[in-house]
Order: sequence, then structure tokens, then C-alpha cells
Amino acid sequence: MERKPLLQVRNLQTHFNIEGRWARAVDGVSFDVYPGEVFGIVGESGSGKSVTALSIMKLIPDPPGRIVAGEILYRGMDLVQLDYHEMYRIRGKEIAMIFQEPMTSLNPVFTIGMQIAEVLQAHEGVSEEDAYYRAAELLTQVGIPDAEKRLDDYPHQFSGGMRQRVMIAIALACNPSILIADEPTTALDVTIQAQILELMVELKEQRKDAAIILITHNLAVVAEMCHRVMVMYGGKVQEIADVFELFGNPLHPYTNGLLQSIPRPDLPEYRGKRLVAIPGNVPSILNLPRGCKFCTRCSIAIERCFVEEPPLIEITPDHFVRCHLVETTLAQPRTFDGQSFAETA
Amino acid sequence: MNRSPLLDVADLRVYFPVYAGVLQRRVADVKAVDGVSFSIARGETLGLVGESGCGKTTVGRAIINVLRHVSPDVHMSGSVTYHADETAVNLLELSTKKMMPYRRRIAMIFQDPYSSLNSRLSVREIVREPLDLHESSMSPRQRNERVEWLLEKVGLQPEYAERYPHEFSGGQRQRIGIARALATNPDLIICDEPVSALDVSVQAQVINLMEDLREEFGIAYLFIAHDLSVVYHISHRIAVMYLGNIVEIGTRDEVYFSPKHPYTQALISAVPVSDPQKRGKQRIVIEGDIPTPINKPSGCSFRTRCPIARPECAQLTPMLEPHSPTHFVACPYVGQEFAPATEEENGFLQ
Amino acid sequence: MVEYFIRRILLTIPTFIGSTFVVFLVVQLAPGGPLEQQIQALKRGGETAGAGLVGEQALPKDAIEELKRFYGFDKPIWQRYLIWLGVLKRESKSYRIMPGKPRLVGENERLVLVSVGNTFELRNANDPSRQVGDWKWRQEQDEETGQVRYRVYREERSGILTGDFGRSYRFRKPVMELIAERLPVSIQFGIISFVLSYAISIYLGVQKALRHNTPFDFATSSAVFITYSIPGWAIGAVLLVLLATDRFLPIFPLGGFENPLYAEMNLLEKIWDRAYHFVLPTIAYTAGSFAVLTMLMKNSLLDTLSSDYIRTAFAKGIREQRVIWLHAMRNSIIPIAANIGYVIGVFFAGSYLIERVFDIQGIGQLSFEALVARDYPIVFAFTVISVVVTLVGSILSDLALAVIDPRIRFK
Amino acid sequence: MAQTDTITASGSSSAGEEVLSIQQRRWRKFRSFKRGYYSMLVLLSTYVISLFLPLLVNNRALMVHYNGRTYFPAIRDLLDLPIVGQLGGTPFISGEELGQIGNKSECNYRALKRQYEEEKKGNYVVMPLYSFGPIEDISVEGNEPFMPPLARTQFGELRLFGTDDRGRDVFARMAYGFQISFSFALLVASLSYLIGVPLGALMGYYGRWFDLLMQRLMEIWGSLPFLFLIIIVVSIVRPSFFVLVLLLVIFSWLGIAQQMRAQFYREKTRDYTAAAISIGVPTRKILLKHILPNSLVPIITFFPFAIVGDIGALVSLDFLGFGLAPPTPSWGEMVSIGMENLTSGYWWLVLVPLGALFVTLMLVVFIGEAVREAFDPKTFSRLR
Repeated sequence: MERKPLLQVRNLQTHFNIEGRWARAVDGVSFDVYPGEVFGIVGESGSGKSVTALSIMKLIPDPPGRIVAGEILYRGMDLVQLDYHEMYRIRGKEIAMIFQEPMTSLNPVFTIGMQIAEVLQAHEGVSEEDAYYRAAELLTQVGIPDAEKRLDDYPHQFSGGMRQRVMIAIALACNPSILIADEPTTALDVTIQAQILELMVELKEQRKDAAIILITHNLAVVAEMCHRVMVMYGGKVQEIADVFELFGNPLHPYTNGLLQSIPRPDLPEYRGKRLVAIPGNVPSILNLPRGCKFCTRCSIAIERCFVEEPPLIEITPDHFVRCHLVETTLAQPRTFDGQSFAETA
Repeated sequence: MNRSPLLDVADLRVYFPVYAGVLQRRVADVKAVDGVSFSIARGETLGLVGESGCGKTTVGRAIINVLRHVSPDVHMSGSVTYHADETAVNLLELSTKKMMPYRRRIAMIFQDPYSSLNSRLSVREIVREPLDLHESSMSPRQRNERVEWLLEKVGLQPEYAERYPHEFSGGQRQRIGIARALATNPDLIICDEPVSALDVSVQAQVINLMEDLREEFGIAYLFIAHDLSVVYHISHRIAVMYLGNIVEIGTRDEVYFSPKHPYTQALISAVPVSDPQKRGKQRIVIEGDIPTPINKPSGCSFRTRCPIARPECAQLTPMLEPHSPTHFVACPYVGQEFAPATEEENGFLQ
Repeated sequence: MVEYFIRRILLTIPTFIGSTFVVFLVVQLAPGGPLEQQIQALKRGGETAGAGLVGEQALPKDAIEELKRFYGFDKPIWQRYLIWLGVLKRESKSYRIMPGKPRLVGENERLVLVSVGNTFELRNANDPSRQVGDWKWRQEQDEETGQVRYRVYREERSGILTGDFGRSYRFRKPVMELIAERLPVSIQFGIISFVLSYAISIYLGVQKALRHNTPFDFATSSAVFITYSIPGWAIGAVLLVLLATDRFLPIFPLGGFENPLYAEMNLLEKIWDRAYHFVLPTIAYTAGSFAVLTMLMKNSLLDTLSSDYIRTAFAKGIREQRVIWLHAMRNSIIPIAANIGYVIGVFFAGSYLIERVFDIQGIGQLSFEALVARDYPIVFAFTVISVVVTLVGSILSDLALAVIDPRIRFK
Repeated sequence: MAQTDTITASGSSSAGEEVLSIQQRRWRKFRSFKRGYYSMLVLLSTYVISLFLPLLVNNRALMVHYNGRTYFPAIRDLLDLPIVGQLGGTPFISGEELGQIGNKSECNYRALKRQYEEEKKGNYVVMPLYSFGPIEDISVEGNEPFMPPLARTQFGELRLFGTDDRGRDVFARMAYGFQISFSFALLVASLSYLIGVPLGALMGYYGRWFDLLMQRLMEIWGSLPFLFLIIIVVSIVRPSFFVLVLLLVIFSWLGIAQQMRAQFYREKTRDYTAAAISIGVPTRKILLKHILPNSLVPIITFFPFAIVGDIGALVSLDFLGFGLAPPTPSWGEMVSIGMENLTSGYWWLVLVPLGALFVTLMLVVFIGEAVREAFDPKTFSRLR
């Protein structure tokens, strides 16, 4: 692998205290993000995907949450060890984030212009005037007409889609190396979702060495956007693979189940057939099984699955799966658990 | 369709007045539903799709006559004709009392499994409530037995009857909601986005359950959703709504695979496909935001975002016109300048 | 926004009318109301009108009738109310007159009722060609004897809308004058404690929110609970006993607003004396709203801090101090600002308790004493002014909200 | 489908834990706040005990045995007490009847006890634990004004908190004052809930002209200086206990109605209401069975604070001399006597009633905080 990863997450553990009990929201997550790629994190509610993203930003509300262990290496610097003063230089400047809820993510009492200019002033040290000028440019860039006029508008004068564009403008203001997008289109309508995804692709084209971490529960969005995908369940990484590999050859029973359970009118062989559902419910993070996190719902689970958690192991090159029932074909499979990925690489 | 009709909605309009100004005069109306007509046959599922604010939820609530209670100054017109065995009644005109016998025939499932169950009542009380109201001939014991039978039907253990909603996950709560809707053996269930609040892996369970129940009890569904693939999967026919109007209605294959209205085409092409191989297909991305239903554009309400809009569209309010015996589209310019996408061109078929 | 405030202000008009009508009704309809008081006051020779024994002296029937007329008891209640408001005219001066006989009215105006045909005409007695001004005359019948009498009178609009609250029975002075004398004292306390309670509450509320569930939070909570549990005047009373009586620690004055020798002091001494007299009452005043505001501030900031846009601000790399004091504060202050009107109202309406404890001669004390003495014009004035203060306060609250929150501004 | 139905907690309970309704969980949570929980135990038990005050703190004997006949003078007070404030209205037994020669007015039981003990004729008097009543004053033999706390009378009886300007026992008045203040507040709060809850509910649910009209009315009501208005009314017609309760209720239902209105307005748009309507639940039942239980949280958490406000209002009125008619023992009146004699060093006249007020209200506030915390927990999370 000739590229150097931009971000390396190693054995990240983020726990939440819920009414006196510690829930392992993120439990030993490891992955790499390379420059220029769109890295997808897929999972359902409680899978730990959003907590992973917030951990990278060190935006875990404390209490009740806490990063308990692990490393988050951004260009070799461990963000977990940074104190919060040093984090201010990373957030917004090196790593930016956009959130799911465009309606509540902007401060209702400040103008759009102020909220964009503020980032530039904080990180680039530009004058207020320059910052507003840049803010107008950014708004134009994300496709808001009449940008200069709209700088003085307040968030409530914008529609949901427009607000998400503003969020993107804020995130991109300082040209971050990594953009984390946490369900950026979930709250939006289909036609608006298409616009926002299109915009993100467009902006991605402009900076080849930056990476996007796209967090979503929507497999279709992943299929459209991502280069590599990580599937999470129960706070654990279950599968990491190239997007074509993952969709063409899903190895984990959970990934497989997810792909089969969504209606696919575009595939004639599925049309009119009954959906293949994953039985059971998404477990609460307070109440996870001891062994494989998916064992309670897995149709092929064996006894071992209930007592022993399988390791995340490389099955085919760069395709990692956490399942006892998938055998590796590689002579020297790498694993994310236990030892550093960088060492084996 | 040679099945007998169950529900006829004709020219349904639902306006919510907007008050403003010094004297709080009625200055405008939110035209949530602005002349909607469709019909549902017995045992049939009609999918109703559209984006937020298009009025699809309001249609469902108007049929079941709950709007007046929540917003007493709502203005409704048109008719919702329910075909009971021999007779037909306009549900809109019925008083609360006269509506009672029909309430057991039409049930509703809600989008939010958390707010649609009263958290102060146990599961038994929730599911039994319609029985208590409508099945007065049943003894309390029979009712309890039926509650347990219903729970089993929707895949919940009857032992859970004494528990409270907050102990269940979203999918299980939705099953409780379905059990409540099933309690009185309805002919029609209005499903208001029943799966959109659920986790992906649970959605399929609920969809399957609903399909099984339809097979077993011959229920008709009005399936309201924004997710086109789900609607395609479960529906026989699909109606597409935009800003209070139905712009296209037809069988599911007609609407999904040969959409005629530019909005339907854009809507379908905007749906991402769960297959990276099909990435980069030509999308029809429509510009701009959905206008608010307070200030609907004149004429065709889609003209502000329509790729084939012409000046005439501002004057002319398009009506649904037939393209096949079952396929109706509300756009006079379909097939003239904008070639209707065929299945192959759209890349929906391999 | 302008429209919103026009609407807002217009809406206070019916409220004002409604509240003043209630006040009017309560006082007017009650037995032993103003009329009886005035009658009794006259009976006792008009010195004091306090509750007590009815004087021996019989009041001339005329005088009673005149009083009734002054208060409009010969008219229906709604007319009386409108007169009291100052919307309808009231008989401000009225004299008996015998046809043909000149009568002195006012300073040196003499009027005479001259018979013209079947009816009469009012003329100036000194010079019949001169105008009689706005004097009018009317015929009336004695209730008992049925005798026909004549009366000249003058009408004017004067009532609470024109700022005329009548004259105090006890002080024999216009009420407005009395209130104007006492107002500065009360306003000084009001403003100082208003500023103090907001300043302390906001700061403390923020600190409590930021250190939620720490020893600091628990320790300050006790202070908050104490001021919440005890009314401000009671705290004042306790402080007086502990810090002003000889028994414990006599470091503060027992009450009053200033030293009797205040006028002879130099500036420095004056300032010191003022401050010295101000400490305890100010604590008592401030305590009244301190607890509510502090908890409101704390809870509101806690809510705001867990909102999405605060997370966004941090995600942008904005520093903590700026996020808290700019992004979070601007939003958290909204409920506090909404309370401005309430707090002002509480200061004003509660003033009689604290002024009484500390023996401060402010309007609260004035109106309380007036109430004891049944000096109704002052009582009326105080109630009407507190209604107005509450209404103005609520408009102020809305204005403050509009300044802070653009969503309201663009309504 | 056994696996399908493993209960997964969306809240805190998990498989194996017992099933709790929301109410039960809240009660548990409340109990976990020790300060509030114990405050409630202390306050409730004190209040229950205070209902039997005539048997504990009274100048009338519990039992008098005289010439073969047995009398229970204090029991009558007990019957009188639930309708608080009517003290002094009970018929008394004259001194002569029990052998106090020459005393045609009420018997002095403390003296009677001494008399019987001297006579040793087998007659006896059983006095309550604390043998001074709240309204017996200087006219009774042995009562001196302004006795300091812990002083003893000439007969060696202990005055716990001394006496006031008329020789009335401060401890007894304080104790009865608690009973009266608390009953008063409970009554005012309950009655204003009784009015406020249904009115607010109807306003919120039906809206339209009823709501508009009521809101105007409430705005008018809210702009009035209510305590001052009550004083005006009281200064004109000296009210009884119940009239005073009603006067306060007239002004205090407002806040509750407003909260209820907001709740109903919000809850009626929730889907469970629509669900109830869609299955044909009659409106009355929707209001009572569905919306009401879901709307109670804010007004339940408000109840302790309503009590605080009502006690404060009563004490303020009494302090100004416009509260309960004298000689009803009341804290406010006690303070005002103390304030009149402020310079004389009779500190206990102010500090005892205010101390009692403070402790009582503090307990109520502790309860209120715990209730609020249990019903409506504030999440605290901080980013940096």
C-alpha cells in the first residue's frame, strides 16, 4: 500500500454512562482513512457509527460519555492525547464535520454570515471584512443564490436543504483535510438529498487529497458515494471492504442480511418477492451479547458465536470481516484486533 | 381491476387557515390537500408517495377524520366515500357519533412508534381499547383472549401484554400499533409512513408482516411513504403527490418504470440505488426547494422546478389525463419535448 | 415586527380596561368603600378617615348628595367607571343656585340664573353680556321633599387616563403629588435590586450550569433554596434582627432611608450613609427574584449546552469561552429576558412589604398606610400604577425577546 | 420467532429486570434523592402529628377526673381543629364546675392540676405534653408578657420559646401556626388545581374562541397586583379562613391553567391522540384517559412550589395584619408583633416564627427539587 493513511483509528473505546451503567457505544474500533477517498460508515441506531465520528472530533459529551482507550492518529498526531485547547486548532481547520439535523445545527440567533465568517476568523486570522467576503464566496460555491444578500439572513429564513448547504459551507471554509458527514441527507427529502450528494461529489472533485467520512444508515447512499465501507453493529466493526467488494461479495451475515432486506425494484429477480428480513431487534447498547454482537439475530450462528467474539480478520486482500464462519483464504491474514495495523501492513 | 371499490376520494381539499396581522385575520390558507381524487378497491394497496409537505399525511388523516379534533378551524371539502356492504357514505359529512360504526372498518398505523402509543397504558390496554369501544358483545375474557391472539399474530409474545410501551424497541412498538389497528378486523388500514422511523434491518420484518396480514385478512392499505422502493414493493398502484395534488397515478410498474410526469421522473431518478455498479447514472436533479403550500405557484405547482416548464404552465392548472386505462398524469406536455424515459434508458433494468 | 408590536400594544388596551375595571369594581362595590369613607371623614371633621367609630356629628344631607354626585353614584356603574377613567366628563364643580340670585363660583366669577320665558338662562352676574364660560345649569328635585332646586356646575374630563387620581383624604393633596414625592425612593431600590438580581443570577446561573453536580453547585443551591423558600421581606426581618438590633450584631441601621442629619452631611458622608441604609433592604428586594432567575438561567443554559448548534460551534473550532458566552448565552438568556416584566411587577407590587419592614417612606409604604386609613384615592392610584407597570413590563419583556431572538423579530 | 421478542430496552430496564411502569420508576428515582425523600417523610409525619396538636400542645387538660366524673376538655379542640382557625370558638367548661371556686369563666387546668394535687382527694388532671395553648394570654394567671425562651413560670413550667406581648406562648402559637399555614396552603393549592386543571385542559384542547376569551381574561387577571387586591378586599370585609382560601384561589388557578393549556395544546397533536380519535374514543375519554395522564408532569412538579407560594402569601398577609382574623395563631402575625418590638431586644418573636417558616418551606423546596429531578431530569453534558 503506497498511500499513507490520513487518519488511523486504533482500538477506539468510547463508553457512555446510562443511569449508572457503562454502555460500550464504541468498543475497539480500528480503521484507516486515506487521502482522496470517501470512507463510508454504515450502521443502524446504536451501532456506534455517530459516536465514532464524534470521538474523532473529540465531541463526546462528558458526562455521560468518555473516550476510554484507543488512538486516533491524524497525520501521526494522537488526537486522544491532545488537550481541548489544542483540539480547537484541529476542529474546523483540519477536520470538519456536518451533522444530520440541518434544522437545529445552526445557531438561530446569529446571521448566516456571522456563522461562516466566525470559522475563518478563528482559524485563518483574517479580518472581519475579509471573512464576510469569503463567506459570500463560500455560499455561492455551495449553490446559494444571492449569496451576498443572504449573509445577513438568519437560519430560520432558510429551508432544510439550504441550511445543509450552509453547514457544508461552514465545514469547507478552512479547507479541511477530512470532512466528516454524519447522516447529511437523512433529514432531507429525496430530491434535496440528491442535490446535496451531488454538491458533495462536486466539492470533493476540487480537492483530491482530502477525505470524506460519510456516516449513514442508507446503503444506497454508500453505494453511490463511497470508495471503502465499514459496517458497524453493536459498537464493533463487523466488516470493512472496498465498496464494490462489499456489495458484490458481502461476507458478514449482517451485511448480507442488510443488503437482502431492502426492497430492490431495480433487480427483476427480486421484484414481487418477499423480503428477506433479519429477525429480532437492534439490541440496546446496554444489553449486548457476550460473544458476537450479532449472534442473537444471526440465522447461521453456532454455539461458539454466543460465547466467543470473533476477531476482525482479513479474508481476501483488504476485506476484513468479524465472523467465525468465514474462513480466510490468505496465507498471512492481517487483523485489526490486538496488533497495530500499521505494523503488519 | 375488477375488485369492488372500497374507498372513493373525490376532489378532496384540506385548507388550514393562516392568521396574521394586527387583528389576526385569516390572511391565507395552507392548501395542504388541494383537489385529490383516487379510489382503493377491496384488498388493494395504494401507495401514496411524495416529499415532506406534499400533503400525503393530511390525506390519510382526512380520510380517518381526525383533523377536526386537532385543528378545529380546518376547512375540508370534497368527498371520501366509503362503500360499506351495500351502501356508500361520505365520511367527511359524518358527525362524530355517526362516524363511530365506520371507525372499526378503517384503522390507522402511525409513523412514529414512540408517540403513537400512549405511554401510560399497558400493551393490553392499548390493543384492547378498540375492542372495548366496538365489540361490546364480547365478554371481557373474550376481549383479553383476542388481545393475546392479536399479539401473537403480529409476532409478539402474549406474555408482554402487561408491559408498557417504553420497554419495547421501535419495531416492536410498531407491531403493537399494527395489533391495535387489526383489532376490529378493518377493511382498510391507513399506513402513515409505517416503516420510515424504523431501523433498516427491522423495516423488512414489518413490511413482511403487513403483507402477510393483507393476504390473511384481505385488508386494503393506503400506504403513505416517501421511500419509493418500499412503496413499489408493497403497493399494487402508486399515486405521486406534489404540493397537495396528485401528479401521477397508475399501477406500480407504470409509475415506477415508465413515469410520465417530470416530477415523478425526477423523484425516481433521485433515489440512490444500492449498487455501486450502477453508480453515475444520469440523474435528473431538479433545482430549488419545494415551495410552501401557503404560496403555491399559480397554474401547475411544479412549474418552478420543472425542467420542461413553459410560460403557459403559470396559467393552466393541469388535470389528470389518462395515458393508459390505469395510468393518469397531470401534465399536458408529457411526451412532447421531454422524451419519457424508458426502462433501459433509466438503467433500472439490467 | 413593527406590526407585531403594534398588535402587542393594542392588545394591552383591553387588558388595561379589564384590569382597571376589576380594580374599580372591587373598591367601589365593597361595603365601606370610598363614599362611606368620605362621608365618615366629613362627619369626623375631616381630620383622619381611619377605620373607627362613626362620629356623632350629623352630616348635612346636601353634602352627602354632593359627594354621591362627585363619585357618580347617581349613574350606572359603567358610566361611573368611564368617568373615573376620564373618558366621560365629570362634574368637577357644582353649586346650588336660586333663580335670580347671583352665586359666587370660582375665584371671582358670579353667576346668576335669569328666567327667560319658561326656562332659565345662565348669565354672568357682574356683566350679563360676558360669556359664562363652560358653566352649565340644571334642575333637580330633592329626594325627600320633592322641592325643585337649581344647580350650576362645570364638567371636565379628569381621571386616571389624564393622570388625575383625585386628592388624598388624609393629606389633602393631589395623589399624584404624593406619589411623585415618594417615588424616587422606591425607584432607587427597584433599579438597584433589578440590576443586582439580574447580574448575580446570570453569573451564578452560568457558573452553576457549567459546574452542574459539583460541590460548588450544591453549596450555592442552598443559598438559592433559602431565598426561594423565604419571602424577601422575611429575609429582611431576619437580617434586621441579626444585624441591626443590639442583641446580636448591630452593624446596620434599623430602617429608614437616610440619616436624619442627611442634609447636613458632606458628599462622601452622604454616599456612605446612603449605602449604609441601602444594604439590608437591597438584599431583601434582590432575594425576591434571585432564586427564580438563577434557576431559570441554570436550567436554560443546561438545555442550550446540549443543543445541536453548540456542538456545531465546537465542531467549527470555536473556543469554549466564546461558545459559552456568545453562542450559548444569547440563546439561554431568552427565558430570563421573558421574565423582565414579571420581575418588575414583583418589585413594584411587593414593595409595600419590604418598605414596611424597613420603614422606608416609599410608595409601597404610602399606599399601605393609605389602605389602613382607607384613603382610597391613593390605593386606587397604587393599584392602577402597578397594573400599568406590569403591562409595560410585559411589553418590555417582548421587546427584549425581539432584540435577542431574530425568529421573533421577523414574525 | 422466539428471538424476535427478546425485550430490548429503549430505556433502562433490561431482560431479567422487573417490569415497572413510568410512575413506579419515577417513584424509585424520587426515593433515590435522599434529601427530598426524607424531607417528605419528615414533613408529612409532622403534618399528621400536627392534626393532633390539641392533644399535645394545649392549656386544656386531656382528662379531668373530678368527683367520680371524667371530662375530656381537649378532645373538643381536636374536633374543632380540622376546620382550622376556629380556635376559641369551642364551648368551655367553667372553673366552678371542676372545683375552681369563684372561676365562672374557663377553667385554668394547670392551676386545677396543682389544686387537685394539693387536695389529694383522688381527683386528677392529665395535661398534654406541653401545657400551654396558643391563644391563652395574660388574662390567665401566671402568663407574663415577653418571657424569653426557656424561661420558667412562677410555677416552674417551661416556656420553650418564651411569650409574646400578650403573654401568649410562642411555641404553642408556632406549632399551631404550622398546622394552619400548611392546611391553608394545601387547601389553596388543591382548590386552584381543581379549577386550573380542567380549565386549562379545555382551553388547550378546544382552543378557538373559548381559548381566546380565557386567555384575555387570564392576561387581565395576571396584570393585577393580586396580594394588594386581596388586602383591599380583606380590609373591607374581614374574611373567615375559607373566604381567605377562596380569595387566594381566585388568583392562583391562573398559573396552573396556563401550564395545563400548554400541555394539552401540545399533547393533542401527538399521534397517540390521533390514534385514539381514529378508533373512536369519545372526547371525554380522550381528555381524561389519554391526554391528562401525559400532561401532568409540569403541574405535579409545580405542586410543592405552589405550596411554598401559598404559605408565603398567607404569612405576608398575616404580617400586614390582613390575613386570618386574630387571635388565630399565625406566623405572620407573630412576626409583625416582633417587628413592632424590634428595638426592645425581643428577638425570639421574629426569629421563632420565621425559623419555623424557613424550615417548613425549605423542606417543601427540597421535596420539590427531588420531584422535579425525578419527573423531569435535566441532562447535563458538556463539550469542550
